[in-house]
Amino acid sequence: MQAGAQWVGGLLLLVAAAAAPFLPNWVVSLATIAFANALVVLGLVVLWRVGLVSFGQALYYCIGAYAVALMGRWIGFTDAIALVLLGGIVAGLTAAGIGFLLARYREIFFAMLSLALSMILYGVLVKTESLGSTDGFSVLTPTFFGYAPHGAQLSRALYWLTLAIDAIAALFVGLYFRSVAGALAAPIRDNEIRVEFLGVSVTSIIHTKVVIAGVLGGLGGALAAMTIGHVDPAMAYWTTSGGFVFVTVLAGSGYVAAAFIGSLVFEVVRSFAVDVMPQLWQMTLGSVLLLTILFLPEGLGSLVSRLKRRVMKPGTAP
Amino acid sequence: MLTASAILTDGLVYAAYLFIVAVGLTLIFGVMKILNVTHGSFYAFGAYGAATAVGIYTNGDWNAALGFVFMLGLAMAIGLIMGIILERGLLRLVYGKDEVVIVLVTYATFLILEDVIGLIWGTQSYGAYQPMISAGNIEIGELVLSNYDIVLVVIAAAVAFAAYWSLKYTRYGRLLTTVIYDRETAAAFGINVTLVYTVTFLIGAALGALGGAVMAPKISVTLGIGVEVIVLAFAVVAIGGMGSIEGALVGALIVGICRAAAVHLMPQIELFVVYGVMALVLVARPYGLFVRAQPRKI
Amino acid sequence: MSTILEVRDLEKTFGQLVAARDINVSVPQHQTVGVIGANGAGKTTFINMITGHLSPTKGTILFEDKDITGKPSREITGLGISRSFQVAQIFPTLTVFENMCIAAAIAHRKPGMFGNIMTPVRSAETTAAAEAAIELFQIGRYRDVTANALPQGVRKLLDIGMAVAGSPRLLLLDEPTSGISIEEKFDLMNVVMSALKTRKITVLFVEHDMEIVARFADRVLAFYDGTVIADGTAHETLDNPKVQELISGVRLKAGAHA
Amino acid sequence: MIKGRTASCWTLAGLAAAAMSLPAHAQTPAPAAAPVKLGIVSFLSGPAASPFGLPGRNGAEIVIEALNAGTAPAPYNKVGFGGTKIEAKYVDEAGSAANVVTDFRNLVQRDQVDAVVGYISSGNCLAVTPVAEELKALTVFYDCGTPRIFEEKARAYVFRPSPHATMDSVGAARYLIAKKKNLTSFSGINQNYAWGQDSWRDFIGAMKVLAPKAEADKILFPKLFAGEFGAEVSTLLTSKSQAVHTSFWNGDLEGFIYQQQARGLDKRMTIIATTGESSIWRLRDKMPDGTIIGGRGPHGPLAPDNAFNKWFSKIYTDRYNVPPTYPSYQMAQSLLGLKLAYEKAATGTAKPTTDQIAAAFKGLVFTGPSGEIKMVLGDGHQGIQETAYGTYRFNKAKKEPEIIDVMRFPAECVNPPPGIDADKWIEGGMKGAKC
Repeated sequence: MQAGAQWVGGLLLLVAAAAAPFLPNWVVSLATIAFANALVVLGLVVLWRVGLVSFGQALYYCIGAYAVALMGRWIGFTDAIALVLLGGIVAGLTAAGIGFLLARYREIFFAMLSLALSMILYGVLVKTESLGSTDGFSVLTPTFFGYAPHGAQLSRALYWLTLAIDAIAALFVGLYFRSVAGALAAPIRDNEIRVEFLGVSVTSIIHTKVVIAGVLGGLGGALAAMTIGHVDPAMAYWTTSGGFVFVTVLAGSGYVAAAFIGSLVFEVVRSFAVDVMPQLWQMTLGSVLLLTILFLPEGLGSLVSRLKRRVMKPGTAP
Repeated sequence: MLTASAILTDGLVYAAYLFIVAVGLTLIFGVMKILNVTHGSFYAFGAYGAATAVGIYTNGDWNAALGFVFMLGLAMAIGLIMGIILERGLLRLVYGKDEVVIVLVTYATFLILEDVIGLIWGTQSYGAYQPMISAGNIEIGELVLSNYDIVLVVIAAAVAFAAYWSLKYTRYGRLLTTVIYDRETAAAFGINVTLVYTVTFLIGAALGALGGAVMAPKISVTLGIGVEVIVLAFAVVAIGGMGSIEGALVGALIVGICRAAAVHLMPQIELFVVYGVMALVLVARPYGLFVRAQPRKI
Repeated sequence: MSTILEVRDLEKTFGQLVAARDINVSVPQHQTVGVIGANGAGKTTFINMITGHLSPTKGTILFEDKDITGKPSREITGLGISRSFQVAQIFPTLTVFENMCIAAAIAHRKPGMFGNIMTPVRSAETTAAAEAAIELFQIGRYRDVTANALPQGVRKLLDIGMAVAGSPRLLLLDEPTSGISIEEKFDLMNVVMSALKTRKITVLFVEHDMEIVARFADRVLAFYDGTVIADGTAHETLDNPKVQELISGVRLKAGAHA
Repeated sequence: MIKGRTASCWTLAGLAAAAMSLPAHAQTPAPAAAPVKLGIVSFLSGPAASPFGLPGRNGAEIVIEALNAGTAPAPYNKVGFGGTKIEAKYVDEAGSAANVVTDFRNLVQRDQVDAVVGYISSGNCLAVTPVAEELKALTVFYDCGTPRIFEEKARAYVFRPSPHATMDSVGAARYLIAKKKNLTSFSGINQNYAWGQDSWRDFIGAMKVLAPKAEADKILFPKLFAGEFGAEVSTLLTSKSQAVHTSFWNGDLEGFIYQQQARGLDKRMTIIATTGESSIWRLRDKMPDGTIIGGRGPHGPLAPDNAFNKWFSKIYTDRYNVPPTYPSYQMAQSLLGLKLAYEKAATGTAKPTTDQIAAAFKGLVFTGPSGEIKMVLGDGHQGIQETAYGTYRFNKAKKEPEIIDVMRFPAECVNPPPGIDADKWIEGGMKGAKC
C-alpha cells in the first residue's frame, strides 16, 4: 500500500516534470515558487504533528535565501545545486543551535519565541545598509554544473531542480514519519511523561524536528531566492511566517503530499484573487482559511480520506 | 538629568500606550486561552471609529471634553458590536479546537477585517488630531509635555486600576479569577463559563477599540495600523506573562522605558529593543515574568 | 537470590516539607513487594525517586549494583526499570495496537545517536512484540479501539503493558487498581501478576486495598509519615499493630484470601 | 497516518492538468486592432495605498481616459498610443517580493501586456528589474527612488522618467542652506528602512559638502510605522539644532507632525519634509507654517505653470475633488513618456515591437505637467528633471495650503552627471553640478 503510494507519487512527479516544456513560463515560475515554499510547509507539518506551530519559520527561509544570495555577492558562486544544499545546511545549523533553546518550549510559547527570533533577524537585516536594508539585493543567475541557461530554459531548470529536491525531501520525511522518532509525534503531543518513561528524551526528539524543519525551510528559501532572483529582509518578517502557517492549515498534517498541493492551491488562489479582486484579496484569503478550518479541519488532505472512506464503503454517507 | 527625566516621561507615555493596547489581549488569553490576532482589528476599528467621531463633533462645534468622551464611547461601542458578532457568530464554532487553530481563525478574521475597513472607510487616511491639539501642552524645565499624553497615562492607570479592582472586589471579577485558575472546576461549581467567555471577549474587544481610540488623535488613521499593533502587543504580553494583567503592566513599563532609553542614548538599537527584551525574558522565564510554570502532575 | 534494588538513607524534602526520610530497603530478584500507606505517606514519592521523576535530597539508589541516584527517568528506563501510573498514562488518540507498537518500537530501537530516526516504528519485530503484549495482557478485543474510548480496566492494562514492552527487570506499579470497581480488581491483578510472572519481572506495587496486598505480595512495606514503619512478609506487616493502628484501620485477617 | 497518499496524488494530477489547460486562452494570437495593454501596478492596500498607490492609480486612470478620448494637449493628442486605444489592468503591489515578481510574470506572460507601468517600493523595483530584463518586457517605474536600479547594471527594457531619490536630498540640502545661512546644527528623523536610510545618507552627505561647518546632532531612526514618536520628539526638543530633516511619509509623517505640534517642536526648529507635498491636502492647517516642503520633484503646487500642468491638474481635480499630488504627476509623466516613445517607434499602423519602443524611449527628452524630463542617466533609461523646494504656509483667507519662497534647482544641479554613481558623486563633493 505504502510502496504503491510512493510509486504513484513518483510517477506523478515525472508527469509534473515532463509537463514543464508544455506549460507557459508563468505557470512554471508560479509552480516553482509554490513547490519551493512547500518545503517550508513540509517542515511546519513535521512540527505540527507534535503540536507545535512556529510563527517564525521565515527565519530559516530567509537564512537559506540570504546564504544563496551572499555566496553570489561575495564570491560569485552560482552553482544551483551546491547553493540549495548550502542553504539547507546553513539553516539546519542555525536550527540546531537555537533548537537547544526552542526544544524546551511548547504551545503558544514555542510560537512566540520563534516569532521573536525571526523578528530579530529581520531587524539585523534592516539595519545592514551594505546589503540594501529593506530593499534587499539581487541573486546572481544560477548555473547547473557550468551550464548557464536563460529565460524559459532557466525557469524550467529551476522547476526541475525544485521538483527533484521536493521528491528527495518528501521521501525522507515519509521515511522519518515511519521511524520511531517520527511516530512519536502524536504520543509526545498526547503525553510527554509517558514518552519519557518509555525511555525517550522528548527534548531531543523535538530538537530533531526543529532541525528537520529548519533544513527544509532553508532549502525552500534557497530555491525561492533563485527563482525570484531577489532577496530582502521581508522574507524573515512575521507575515511571511504567517503565510506558511496558513498553507500548513490549508494542507493539513495528514499527508506529505498535502504540503505540495496546499502550497500550489494557495499560490493559485492568491494569484487569481489579486488578479480578479485587487482590493479584496486579503478578504479572499482570509475567507479561504476560515472555511478550511471550519469545514475541512484536517486540511485538504482530509478530502482524500473522505473520498477513500466513500470508495471503501459505497452507499454510506460520509 | 534632563535626559533621565525625558526617558522616564517618554517611557511612561509609551508604556501607557502599550498597556492599553495589550491589556485586552492578555485578558482574553487569560480567560479563554485564545491568542486573539483580531485584537489588531479592534484597535484599527477603534481608531477609525474615533476618527469618525472626531469628524462629527468638530463639525458640530461640540465642547471638547464632551467630544472626547463621545469619541471613546463610539469606539468602544464599535468594539462591543464586533466582539459580540465574532464571539457569538464565529469563535463559538471553534471552541475546543487546538489553541493554535483558534489563533489562525482570528488571523483569518483579521485578514478579512482589513479589507472591510477599506470597504467602510475607503483607502484614504484620516486625521483625528483635534483632541490632542486642543489639549495644549505644559513646559517643565526644558521639556515640553503634551497634556494629551498625560491624559493617556491617566487613562492607562485608570484601566489598570479598574481591572485590578474589579478582579479583586466584584463578583464577576472573582468569577473570572476562578475561570482563569481552573476552567473545569469553575464549570463544575456551576459557573456559566459560556457567559463568562462572552463577557470577557466583549471587554477585551472594547479595550482593544479603546486603545485605537486614544491613539487616533496622535497618529494618522490609515490602512495597516492594526498589523503593527498586534506584534507589539504580543511582545508586551509575552514579556509580562500571557494572561496576567499585572504582567501586561510591568511588560509595558519595561518595554516603554527600554525603548525611550534606546532612543535617547543609543538610537541605533531602537529597532531591536522590543524583540530583544522579549527573547531575553522568554529565555530566562519561558512563561513570562508573572506566570509560573505549572509543574506536571503524574 | 541476588539483590536487584538497594535503597539507602533515602530522603526527599520540598522546602520545609519532608516527603520521605530514612528509607532503607533492599529488594531481591523476582520478589513481589506491596507498598501500603495512607495518602501523603511517601509511597509515590518513593516510586518517583526510584524512577527518576524526582531527585532525592539525600541517599543512594542502587539498581543491580549500579548507582542510579538522580538520573533522568528516560535513562533509568533504559537501564531496566519501568513503571505504570496511578492515572493510566497512555496516548489517547492512538489505538491500543498503536500504543503498544510505540512502546515496542522504542524498546527495539537501534543503538546510537540516531536510533530514534533509524528505526522504523513498524517492523516485523515490533509488531510481533506489540501483538504478544496485547495477548499477554488479554486486551486483544480492544486492539483497534482508540485509547480514549477504553474502559478504565483496559487503560490500566495497556499502561502496564506498555511499561512491560521495554522488557524491564524491575517494574513499579503505582496503584494499579485505583479507579477500578471492587469486582474487577482481582481479575485485573490476576492478569497483571501472571503476566509479570511469565516475564520473570520483579515487582513493587503501591496498593490501598489490603486484600489485594495480602493476596499478591510476597513482602509488604508500610509507609507512614515519609518512612518505612514495617517491612516483612504480608502476614508480618499486616499484623503489625502499628500498621493496623496507623494504616489499615480495620483489623483484617491476613491471608484470608491466601 | 500515511495511508491514502495514493488518492492525494491523484488530486495533484488533476491540478497539474488544470494548470496545463489554463493558459490556452492566453496564447491565442491578438487580433489586428487589439488595444495596447498596460499593466498598472501600485499599492491598492496597506499603508502606502493612501498616499502613493491610489494617487498613482488615479493619475493613471484619468490620463489613460484622456488619451483614449484624444483630449490631451498636443503633442499628446493622438488617441491612445499612436491611435490604438489603451486597456489598463490594475494590480496591487502589496505582498512579498515573491508575490510581486509572480504578479509581474502573470501580467507579462499570462495577460500579455505590452508594457508594465508602476511600482512604488524600491525593493519591488529591484526585484522586478532582472525579471523584466529576462522576459524582455518593457517596464516603466514611476515612483520608486533607489538609484541602484541603473547603477548596478545597464538595463535594456527598464525605464524610469522620474528622477531617483538623490535629487530630493540634495535639493533639500541646497534649499536649507540658501534659507538658513548661519546654520550650525541639524538633526534627522527617518524611518529605519532603506528609503529612510538612503535619504538621510544623501542628505548628510550633501550637507557635508555644502555646509561643512554645520554639525549633525540627533540622528533618529524609528521603526517604520512606529506610530508613536514621543521619545523622538523629546530627544529633538533637547537638541539645539535649527532644522530637522525627515523623509517620513503619510502615516508616520502625519503622526509625527501632530505629535510634535502638540509639544511645539516646530517653534524651536524648522522641519524639512522631503515628501511633505503628498500630505499637505490632508494636514492643511496642521502642517506648521514655515515647514520646508519637497515633493520628489516639481510636482503639485511646485509644478511649473505650463499647459500640461493646467490640463492635468484640472482633469484630476474635477474627477477626484482633490488636487493631484506628486505620485499622480509621476504616473502622468511616466505614461506620457511611454506614449511618446511608442509613437516615435511606430511606423505605419502596425504595433511597434518592444525593442523598437525601448530604442525610442532611450535618451528621450519630453515635457510633461512637471516640466522637462531628459532621459540621460543609466545609458538613457533614467530621467532627470529640475526640482523645487518651498516653504509651507496655510492661507487662512483662502483656506488652502500654499507653498511660497519656491526655489528651483536645475536638473544638472541636483542630479549626478552620467557615468557616476549617486553615492560617489556626493562623497566626491558633487563635482560637475551646474546650478
